[in-house]
Amino acid sequence: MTIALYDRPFDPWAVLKQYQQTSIVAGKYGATAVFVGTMRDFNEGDNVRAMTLEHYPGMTEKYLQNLTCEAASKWDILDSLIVHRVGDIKPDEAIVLVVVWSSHRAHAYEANRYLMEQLKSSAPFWKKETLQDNTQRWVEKNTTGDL
Amino acid sequence: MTIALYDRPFDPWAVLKQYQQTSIVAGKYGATAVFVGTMRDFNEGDNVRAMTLEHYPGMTEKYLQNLTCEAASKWDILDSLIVHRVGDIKPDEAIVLVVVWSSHRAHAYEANRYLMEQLKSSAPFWKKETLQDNTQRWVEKNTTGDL
Amino acid sequence: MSIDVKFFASLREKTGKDSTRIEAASVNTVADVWQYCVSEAMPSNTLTAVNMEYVPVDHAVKDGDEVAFFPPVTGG
Amino acid sequence: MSIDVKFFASLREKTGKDSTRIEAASVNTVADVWQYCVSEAMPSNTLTAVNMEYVPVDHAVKDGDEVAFFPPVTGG
Repeated sequence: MTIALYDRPFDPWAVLKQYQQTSIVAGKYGATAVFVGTMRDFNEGDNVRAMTLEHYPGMTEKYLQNLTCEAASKWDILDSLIVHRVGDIKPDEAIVLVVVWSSHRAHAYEANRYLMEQLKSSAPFWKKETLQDNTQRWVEKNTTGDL
Repeated sequence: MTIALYDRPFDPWAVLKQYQQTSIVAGKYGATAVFVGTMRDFNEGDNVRAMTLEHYPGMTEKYLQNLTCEAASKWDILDSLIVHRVGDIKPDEAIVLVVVWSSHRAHAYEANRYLMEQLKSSAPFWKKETLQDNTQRWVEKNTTGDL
Repeated sequence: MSIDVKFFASLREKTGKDSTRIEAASVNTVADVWQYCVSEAMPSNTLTAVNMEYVPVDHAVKDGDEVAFFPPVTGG
Repeated sequence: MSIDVKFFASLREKTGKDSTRIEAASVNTVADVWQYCVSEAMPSNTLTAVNMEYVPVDHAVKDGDEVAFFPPVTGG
Protein backbone atom coordinates (compact mmCIF):
# COMPACT_ATOMS: atom_id res chain seq x y z
CA MET A 1 0.00 0.00 0.00
CA THR A 2 1.91 3.01 -1.25
CA ILE A 3 0.90 6.59 -1.83
CA ALA A 4 3.04 9.32 -3.33
CA LEU A 5 2.66 12.99 -4.24
CA TYR A 6 4.76 14.22 -7.15
CA ASP A 7 5.46 17.88 -7.81
CA ARG A 8 6.71 17.25 -11.35
CA PRO A 9 5.52 15.33 -14.41
CA PHE A 10 5.61 11.55 -14.19
CA ASP A 11 5.12 8.75 -16.68
CA PRO A 12 2.36 6.64 -15.13
CA TRP A 13 3.30 3.51 -17.10
CA ALA A 14 6.95 3.73 -16.11
CA VAL A 15 6.10 4.36 -12.45
CA LEU A 16 3.67 1.46 -12.48
CA LYS A 17 6.10 -0.91 -14.17
CA GLN A 18 8.91 0.03 -11.79
CA TYR A 19 6.69 -0.42 -8.73
CA GLN A 20 5.38 -3.74 -9.97
CA GLN A 21 8.87 -5.07 -10.63
CA THR A 22 10.22 -4.06 -7.25
CA SER A 23 7.24 -4.48 -4.93
CA ILE A 24 4.82 -7.07 -6.27
CA VAL A 25 5.58 -10.77 -5.92
CA ALA A 26 5.72 -12.36 -9.36
CA GLY A 27 3.26 -15.14 -10.11
CA LYS A 28 0.81 -14.33 -7.32
CA TYR A 29 -1.38 -11.62 -8.81
CA GLY A 30 -3.70 -12.39 -11.68
CA ALA A 31 -5.48 -9.05 -11.97
CA THR A 32 -4.16 -5.53 -12.22
CA ALA A 33 -6.69 -2.70 -12.50
CA VAL A 34 -5.36 0.74 -13.34
CA PHE A 35 -6.84 4.18 -13.68
CA VAL A 36 -4.97 7.21 -14.96
CA GLY A 37 -6.49 10.67 -14.90
CA THR A 38 -4.88 12.99 -17.43
CA MET A 39 -5.18 16.74 -17.80
CA ARG A 40 -7.32 17.73 -20.76
CA ASP A 41 -6.82 20.94 -22.74
CA PHE A 42 -10.50 21.85 -22.34
CA ASN A 43 -13.03 22.04 -19.53
CA GLU A 44 -16.60 23.29 -19.42
CA GLY A 45 -16.35 24.62 -22.96
CA ASP A 46 -13.10 26.55 -22.50
CA ASN A 47 -9.57 25.88 -23.62
CA VAL A 48 -7.27 25.35 -20.68
CA ARG A 49 -3.54 26.18 -20.91
CA ALA A 50 -2.38 25.06 -17.50
CA MET A 51 -3.51 24.06 -14.07
CA THR A 52 -2.22 24.37 -10.52
CA LEU A 53 -3.06 21.66 -8.04
CA GLU A 54 -3.09 22.91 -4.48
CA HIS A 55 -3.37 20.42 -1.63
CA TYR A 56 -3.30 20.23 2.16
CA PRO A 57 0.14 18.87 3.01
CA GLY A 58 -0.15 16.32 5.78
CA MET A 59 -3.89 15.77 5.48
CA THR A 60 -3.59 14.63 1.87
CA GLU A 61 -1.16 11.87 2.76
CA LYS A 62 -3.15 10.90 5.84
CA TYR A 63 -6.39 10.79 3.87
CA LEU A 64 -4.92 8.66 1.08
CA GLN A 65 -3.22 6.30 3.51
CA ASN A 66 -6.43 5.72 5.46
CA LEU A 67 -8.27 5.25 2.18
CA THR A 68 -5.89 2.51 0.95
CA CYS A 69 -6.20 0.71 4.30
CA GLU A 70 -9.97 0.90 4.09
CA ALA A 71 -9.92 -0.54 0.57
CA ALA A 72 -7.60 -3.34 1.69
CA SER A 73 -10.06 -4.29 4.41
CA LYS A 74 -13.06 -4.23 2.07
CA TRP A 75 -11.54 -6.19 -0.83
CA ASP A 76 -9.12 -9.04 -1.28
CA ILE A 77 -6.21 -7.08 -2.70
CA LEU A 78 -2.48 -7.80 -2.72
CA ASP A 79 -1.24 -4.25 -3.04
CA SER A 80 -2.25 -0.80 -4.22
CA LEU A 81 -0.46 2.29 -5.45
CA ILE A 82 -1.77 5.85 -5.59
CA VAL A 83 0.31 8.61 -7.19
CA HIS A 84 -1.05 12.16 -7.41
CA ARG A 85 0.44 15.27 -8.94
CA VAL A 86 0.56 18.57 -7.10
CA GLY A 87 1.74 21.99 -8.29
CA ASP A 88 1.79 23.22 -11.88
CA ILE A 89 0.43 20.87 -14.53
CA LYS A 90 0.21 21.09 -18.31
CA PRO A 91 -2.36 19.46 -20.62
CA ASP A 92 -1.67 15.81 -21.41
CA GLU A 93 0.24 15.30 -18.15
CA ALA A 94 -0.96 12.61 -15.76
CA ILE A 95 -2.72 13.92 -12.66
CA VAL A 96 -3.48 10.69 -10.86
CA LEU A 97 -2.51 7.03 -11.08
CA VAL A 98 -4.39 4.37 -9.11
CA VAL A 99 -3.35 0.72 -9.33
CA VAL A 100 -4.75 -2.32 -7.53
CA TRP A 101 -3.21 -5.79 -7.70
CA SER A 102 -5.36 -8.76 -6.75
CA SER A 103 -5.81 -12.44 -7.45
CA HIS A 104 -9.33 -11.74 -8.69
CA ARG A 105 -10.49 -9.24 -11.23
CA ALA A 106 -13.71 -8.24 -9.46
CA HIS A 107 -11.72 -7.18 -6.41
CA ALA A 108 -9.15 -5.30 -8.48
CA TYR A 109 -11.80 -3.44 -10.49
CA GLU A 110 -14.04 -2.56 -7.58
CA ALA A 111 -11.29 -1.50 -5.20
CA ASN A 112 -9.78 0.68 -7.93
CA ARG A 113 -13.08 2.37 -8.65
CA TYR A 114 -13.70 2.92 -4.96
CA LEU A 115 -10.29 4.51 -4.46
CA MET A 116 -10.87 6.89 -7.36
CA GLU A 117 -14.39 7.89 -6.31
CA GLN A 118 -13.32 8.56 -2.73
CA LEU A 119 -10.23 10.43 -3.87
CA LYS A 120 -12.31 12.60 -6.20
CA SER A 121 -14.97 13.35 -3.61
CA SER A 122 -12.86 13.76 -0.47
CA ALA A 123 -9.07 14.00 -0.88
CA PRO A 124 -7.98 17.60 -0.16
CA PHE A 125 -6.82 18.73 -3.62
CA TRP A 126 -7.99 21.83 -5.48
CA LYS A 127 -7.56 22.66 -9.15
CA LYS A 128 -7.05 26.17 -10.46
CA GLU A 129 -7.20 26.48 -14.23
CA THR A 130 -5.42 29.00 -16.44
CA LEU A 131 -7.50 29.65 -19.56
CA GLN A 132 -6.36 30.62 -23.03
CA ASP A 133 -6.52 34.36 -22.21
CA ASN A 134 -4.49 33.76 -19.03
CA THR A 135 -7.43 34.35 -16.70
CA GLN A 136 -7.54 31.90 -13.82
CA ARG A 137 -10.43 30.15 -12.14
CA TRP A 138 -10.91 27.57 -9.44
CA VAL A 139 -12.61 24.38 -10.55
CA GLU A 140 -15.76 24.47 -8.45
CA LYS A 141 -16.77 20.87 -8.28
CA ASN A 142 -15.65 17.48 -9.48
CA THR A 143 -17.96 15.52 -11.71
CA THR A 144 -19.63 12.54 -10.13
CA GLY A 145 -18.56 9.10 -11.26
CA ASP A 146 -22.04 8.35 -12.59
CA LEU A 147 -22.75 7.71 -16.25
CA MET B 1 -10.44 0.53 -31.71
CA THR B 2 -7.57 -1.92 -32.02
CA ILE B 3 -7.27 -5.58 -31.20
CA ALA B 4 -4.14 -7.69 -31.44
CA LEU B 5 -3.14 -11.29 -30.74
CA TYR B 6 0.49 -11.84 -29.70
CA ASP B 7 2.17 -15.22 -29.83
CA ARG B 8 5.08 -14.08 -27.66
CA PRO B 9 5.54 -12.27 -24.35
CA PHE B 10 4.69 -8.57 -24.30
CA ASP B 11 5.18 -5.78 -21.81
CA PRO B 12 1.65 -4.40 -21.31
CA TRP B 13 2.87 -1.02 -20.05
CA ALA B 14 5.21 -0.54 -23.00
CA VAL B 15 2.52 -1.57 -25.51
CA LEU B 16 0.03 0.73 -23.85
CA LYS B 17 2.41 3.67 -23.74
CA GLN B 18 3.43 3.18 -27.37
CA TYR B 19 -0.18 2.94 -28.52
CA GLN B 20 -1.20 5.98 -26.53
CA GLN B 21 1.64 8.07 -27.95
CA THR B 22 0.94 7.13 -31.55
CA SER B 23 -2.86 6.74 -31.63
CA ILE B 24 -4.51 8.84 -28.97
CA VAL B 25 -4.90 12.59 -29.45
CA ALA B 26 -3.10 14.40 -26.64
CA GLY B 27 -5.17 16.66 -24.40
CA LYS B 28 -8.55 15.15 -25.29
CA TYR B 29 -8.84 12.15 -22.97
CA GLY B 30 -9.16 12.61 -19.24
CA ALA B 31 -9.66 9.01 -18.19
CA THR B 32 -7.73 5.86 -19.01
CA ALA B 33 -8.94 2.59 -17.50
CA VAL B 34 -6.69 -0.42 -17.83
CA PHE B 35 -6.93 -4.06 -16.94
CA VAL B 36 -4.07 -6.52 -17.20
CA GLY B 37 -4.57 -10.23 -16.61
CA THR B 38 -1.34 -11.98 -15.66
CA MET B 39 -0.57 -15.68 -15.46
CA ARG B 40 -0.30 -16.89 -11.89
CA ASP B 41 1.93 -19.78 -10.82
CA PHE B 42 -0.98 -21.49 -9.07
CA ASN B 43 -4.57 -22.41 -9.87
CA GLU B 44 -7.16 -24.41 -7.97
CA GLY B 45 -4.61 -25.40 -5.34
CA ASP B 46 -1.94 -26.63 -7.75
CA ASN B 47 1.35 -25.13 -8.86
CA VAL B 48 1.33 -24.33 -12.54
CA ARG B 49 4.55 -24.33 -14.58
CA ALA B 50 3.22 -23.22 -17.94
CA MET B 51 0.11 -22.73 -19.98
CA THR B 52 -0.89 -23.00 -23.61
CA LEU B 53 -3.57 -20.70 -24.95
CA GLU B 54 -5.42 -22.16 -27.89
CA HIS B 55 -7.81 -19.99 -29.86
CA TYR B 56 -10.02 -20.04 -32.94
CA PRO B 57 -8.10 -18.04 -35.56
CA GLY B 58 -10.50 -15.81 -37.44
CA MET B 59 -13.37 -16.03 -34.98
CA THR B 60 -11.25 -14.62 -32.14
CA GLU B 61 -10.45 -11.47 -34.11
CA LYS B 62 -14.02 -11.16 -35.36
CA TYR B 63 -15.42 -11.60 -31.86
CA LEU B 64 -13.10 -9.03 -30.31
CA GLN B 65 -13.67 -6.53 -33.10
CA ASN B 66 -17.45 -6.79 -32.76
CA LEU B 67 -17.06 -6.48 -29.01
CA THR B 68 -15.08 -3.24 -29.20
CA CYS B 69 -17.66 -1.77 -31.61
CA GLU B 70 -20.43 -2.74 -29.26
CA ALA B 71 -18.66 -1.08 -26.32
CA ALA B 72 -18.08 2.06 -28.41
CA SER B 73 -21.80 2.28 -29.09
CA LYS B 74 -22.79 1.74 -25.45
CA TRP B 75 -20.31 4.17 -23.87
CA ASP B 76 -18.75 7.48 -24.71
CA ILE B 77 -15.22 6.30 -25.40
CA LEU B 78 -12.43 7.80 -27.50
CA ASP B 79 -10.55 4.60 -28.23
CA SER B 80 -9.89 1.11 -26.92
CA LEU B 81 -7.13 -1.44 -27.17
CA ILE B 82 -7.32 -5.17 -26.55
CA VAL B 83 -4.17 -7.31 -26.68
CA HIS B 84 -4.36 -11.04 -25.95
CA ARG B 85 -1.63 -13.66 -25.80
CA VAL B 86 -1.94 -16.99 -27.60
CA GLY B 87 0.40 -19.97 -27.57
CA ASP B 88 2.81 -20.93 -24.78
CA ILE B 89 2.80 -18.75 -21.68
CA LYS B 90 4.87 -18.76 -18.50
CA PRO B 91 3.86 -17.55 -15.04
CA ASP B 92 4.09 -13.79 -14.53
CA GLU B 93 3.58 -13.10 -18.23
CA ALA B 94 0.69 -10.88 -19.27
CA ILE B 95 -2.24 -12.75 -20.85
CA VAL B 96 -4.56 -9.89 -21.64
CA LEU B 97 -4.45 -6.09 -21.76
CA VAL B 98 -7.63 -4.04 -22.08
CA VAL B 99 -7.46 -0.24 -22.25
CA VAL B 100 -10.24 2.29 -22.67
CA TRP B 101 -9.69 6.01 -23.20
CA SER B 102 -12.55 8.39 -22.50
CA SER B 103 -13.28 11.93 -21.42
CA HIS B 104 -15.16 10.59 -18.42
CA ARG B 105 -14.05 8.09 -15.84
CA ALA B 106 -17.40 6.31 -15.48
CA HIS B 107 -17.39 5.47 -19.18
CA ALA B 108 -13.78 4.33 -19.13
CA TYR B 109 -14.29 2.10 -16.09
CA GLU B 110 -17.56 0.57 -17.21
CA ALA B 111 -16.56 -0.06 -20.80
CA ASN B 112 -13.32 -1.67 -19.62
CA ARG B 113 -15.13 -3.96 -17.22
CA TYR B 114 -17.66 -4.88 -19.89
CA LEU B 115 -14.94 -5.76 -22.41
CA MET B 116 -13.20 -8.00 -19.88
CA GLU B 117 -16.35 -9.78 -18.75
CA GLN B 118 -17.46 -10.44 -22.32
CA LEU B 119 -13.98 -11.54 -23.34
CA LYS B 120 -13.80 -13.94 -20.39
CA SER B 121 -17.23 -15.41 -20.99
CA SER B 122 -17.33 -15.57 -24.78
CA ALA B 123 -14.06 -14.98 -26.68
CA PRO B 124 -12.87 -18.30 -28.16
CA PHE B 125 -9.71 -18.94 -26.11
CA TRP B 126 -8.89 -22.08 -24.15
CA LYS B 127 -6.24 -22.56 -21.49
CA LYS B 128 -4.34 -25.77 -20.97
CA GLU B 129 -2.16 -25.85 -17.86
CA THR B 130 1.05 -27.78 -17.31
CA LEU B 131 1.40 -28.65 -13.62
CA GLN B 132 4.52 -29.13 -11.55
CA ASP B 133 4.71 -32.86 -12.40
CA ASN B 134 4.30 -32.06 -16.12
CA THR B 135 0.76 -33.42 -16.32
CA GLN B 136 -1.54 -31.24 -18.40
CA ARG B 137 -5.15 -30.28 -17.93
CA TRP B 138 -7.66 -28.03 -19.65
CA VAL B 139 -9.00 -25.22 -17.53
CA GLU B 140 -12.69 -26.10 -17.40
CA LYS B 141 -14.35 -22.82 -16.71
CA ASN B 142 -13.48 -19.19 -16.14
CA THR B 143 -14.40 -17.61 -12.84
CA THR B 144 -17.26 -15.15 -12.94
CA GLY B 145 -16.48 -11.50 -12.41
CA ASP B 146 -18.60 -11.41 -9.25
CA LEU B 147 -17.15 -10.69 -5.84
CA MET C 1 -23.41 -30.14 -49.60
CA SER C 2 -19.89 -29.37 -48.40
CA ILE C 3 -19.22 -28.18 -44.86
CA ASP C 4 -15.96 -27.38 -43.04
CA VAL C 5 -16.03 -28.66 -39.48
CA LYS C 6 -13.68 -27.61 -36.68
CA PHE C 7 -13.16 -28.90 -33.16
CA PHE C 8 -11.21 -27.00 -30.53
CA ALA C 9 -9.43 -27.61 -27.23
CA SER C 10 -10.72 -30.54 -25.15
CA LEU C 11 -13.34 -31.37 -27.79
CA ARG C 12 -10.59 -31.67 -30.38
CA GLU C 13 -8.75 -34.10 -28.11
CA LYS C 14 -11.86 -36.08 -27.12
CA THR C 15 -13.14 -36.52 -30.66
CA GLY C 16 -9.67 -37.00 -32.11
CA LYS C 17 -10.68 -34.54 -34.83
CA ASP C 18 -9.22 -31.19 -35.65
CA SER C 19 -10.61 -29.80 -38.84
CA THR C 20 -12.38 -31.78 -41.50
CA ARG C 21 -14.55 -31.23 -44.58
CA ILE C 22 -17.71 -33.26 -44.91
CA GLU C 23 -19.81 -33.86 -48.01
CA ALA C 24 -23.28 -34.87 -46.88
CA ALA C 25 -26.81 -34.57 -48.15
CA SER C 26 -28.53 -35.53 -44.89
CA VAL C 27 -27.24 -32.68 -42.77
CA ASN C 28 -29.63 -29.82 -41.93
CA THR C 29 -28.53 -28.32 -38.60
CA VAL C 30 -25.43 -27.84 -36.49
CA ALA C 31 -26.54 -30.81 -34.36
CA ASP C 32 -26.70 -32.96 -37.50
CA VAL C 33 -23.12 -31.99 -38.34
CA TRP C 34 -21.95 -33.23 -34.94
CA GLN C 35 -23.84 -36.49 -35.33
CA TYR C 36 -22.41 -37.00 -38.79
CA CYS C 37 -18.83 -36.55 -37.52
CA VAL C 38 -18.83 -37.97 -33.99
CA SER C 39 -20.32 -41.18 -32.63
CA GLU C 40 -20.73 -39.96 -29.01
CA ALA C 41 -23.40 -37.46 -27.96
CA MET C 42 -22.46 -33.78 -27.89
CA PRO C 43 -21.51 -32.67 -24.34
CA SER C 44 -24.25 -30.40 -23.00
CA ASN C 45 -21.91 -27.45 -22.44
CA THR C 46 -20.62 -27.47 -26.03
CA LEU C 47 -20.55 -24.09 -27.78
CA THR C 48 -21.35 -23.96 -31.47
CA ALA C 49 -20.52 -21.42 -34.15
CA VAL C 50 -21.34 -21.12 -37.85
CA ASN C 51 -19.08 -18.92 -39.93
CA MET C 52 -17.44 -17.66 -36.72
CA GLU C 53 -20.65 -16.47 -35.08
CA TYR C 54 -22.24 -18.19 -32.09
CA VAL C 55 -25.44 -20.05 -33.02
CA PRO C 56 -27.71 -22.56 -31.26
CA VAL C 57 -27.39 -26.26 -32.19
CA ASP C 58 -30.63 -26.21 -34.17
CA HIS C 59 -29.23 -23.51 -36.48
CA ALA C 60 -29.59 -24.52 -40.14
CA VAL C 61 -26.41 -25.07 -42.12
CA LYS C 62 -25.90 -24.51 -45.82
CA ASP C 63 -23.33 -25.43 -48.44
CA GLY C 64 -19.95 -23.82 -47.79
CA ASP C 65 -20.54 -23.11 -44.07
CA GLU C 66 -17.80 -23.43 -41.48
CA VAL C 67 -19.19 -25.14 -38.37
CA ALA C 68 -17.21 -25.16 -35.11
CA PHE C 69 -17.62 -27.05 -31.84
CA PHE C 70 -15.82 -26.08 -28.66
CA PRO C 71 -15.97 -26.30 -24.86
CA PRO C 72 -16.65 -23.28 -22.57
CA VAL C 73 -14.05 -20.61 -23.24
CA THR C 74 -11.33 -19.77 -20.73
CA GLY C 75 -9.46 -16.76 -22.08
CA GLY C 76 -8.53 -13.49 -20.42
CA MET D 1 -6.20 28.48 24.06
CA SER D 2 -3.98 28.37 21.02
CA ILE D 3 -5.26 27.09 17.68
CA ASP D 4 -3.60 26.86 14.27
CA VAL D 5 -6.02 27.83 11.51
CA LYS D 6 -5.59 27.13 7.81
CA PHE D 7 -7.52 28.22 4.74
CA PHE D 8 -7.12 26.60 1.35
CA ALA D 9 -7.78 27.32 -2.30
CA SER D 10 -10.63 29.77 -3.05
CA LEU D 11 -11.31 30.22 0.68
CA ARG D 12 -7.71 31.28 1.19
CA GLU D 13 -8.10 33.87 -1.55
CA LYS D 14 -11.54 35.06 -0.42
CA THR D 15 -10.57 35.48 3.22
CA GLY D 16 -7.11 36.76 2.39
CA LYS D 17 -5.81 34.36 5.02
CA ASP D 18 -3.46 31.45 4.61
CA SER D 19 -2.39 30.04 7.91
CA THR D 20 -2.62 31.80 11.21
CA ARG D 21 -2.42 31.04 14.93
CA ILE D 22 -5.13 32.39 17.18
CA GLU D 23 -5.11 32.73 20.96
CA ALA D 24 -8.70 32.91 22.14
CA ALA D 25 -10.66 31.98 25.22
CA SER D 26 -14.12 32.32 23.65
CA VAL D 27 -13.75 29.66 20.99
CA ASN D 28 -15.49 26.31 21.51
CA THR D 29 -16.25 24.86 18.11
CA VAL D 30 -14.96 24.86 14.55
CA ALA D 31 -17.70 27.37 13.65
CA ASP D 32 -16.44 29.66 16.43
CA VAL D 33 -12.95 29.53 14.97
CA TRP D 34 -14.27 30.74 11.61
CA GLN D 35 -16.20 33.56 13.25
CA TYR D 36 -13.17 34.59 15.24
CA CYS D 37 -11.03 34.80 12.08
CA VAL D 38 -13.39 35.94 9.33
CA SER D 39 -16.03 38.65 9.30
CA GLU D 40 -18.20 37.13 6.54
CA ALA D 41 -20.38 34.07 7.10
CA MET D 42 -18.89 30.67 6.25
CA PRO D 43 -20.00 29.52 2.76
CA SER D 44 -22.44 26.65 3.11
CA ASN D 45 -20.32 24.22 1.11
CA THR D 46 -17.21 24.77 3.26
CA LEU D 47 -15.41 21.61 4.39
CA THR D 48 -13.87 21.58 7.84
CA ALA D 49 -11.12 19.46 9.36
CA VAL D 50 -9.55 19.26 12.79
CA ASN D 51 -6.09 17.74 13.01
CA MET D 52 -6.42 16.63 9.39
CA GLU D 53 -9.65 14.69 9.86
CA TYR D 54 -13.00 15.81 8.48
CA VAL D 55 -15.36 17.03 11.23
CA PRO D 56 -18.69 18.87 11.30
CA VAL D 57 -18.69 22.60 12.11
CA ASP D 58 -20.05 22.01 15.60
CA HIS D 59 -17.04 19.84 16.48
CA ALA D 60 -15.39 21.02 19.71
CA VAL D 61 -11.85 22.37 19.48
CA LYS D 62 -9.15 22.19 22.11
CA ASP D 63 -5.82 23.81 22.80
CA GLY D 64 -3.23 22.89 20.20
CA ASP D 65 -5.70 21.83 17.49
CA GLU D 66 -5.14 22.51 13.81
CA VAL D 67 -8.39 23.68 12.23
CA ALA D 68 -8.75 23.88 8.44
CA PHE D 69 -11.37 25.41 6.16
CA PHE D 70 -11.63 24.61 2.47
CA PRO D 71 -14.00 24.51 -0.50
CA PRO D 72 -15.25 21.27 -2.14
CA VAL D 73 -12.26 19.25 -3.29
CA THR D 74 -11.41 18.82 -6.96
CA GLY D 75 -8.52 16.36 -7.15
CA GLY D 76 -8.09 13.28 -9.26
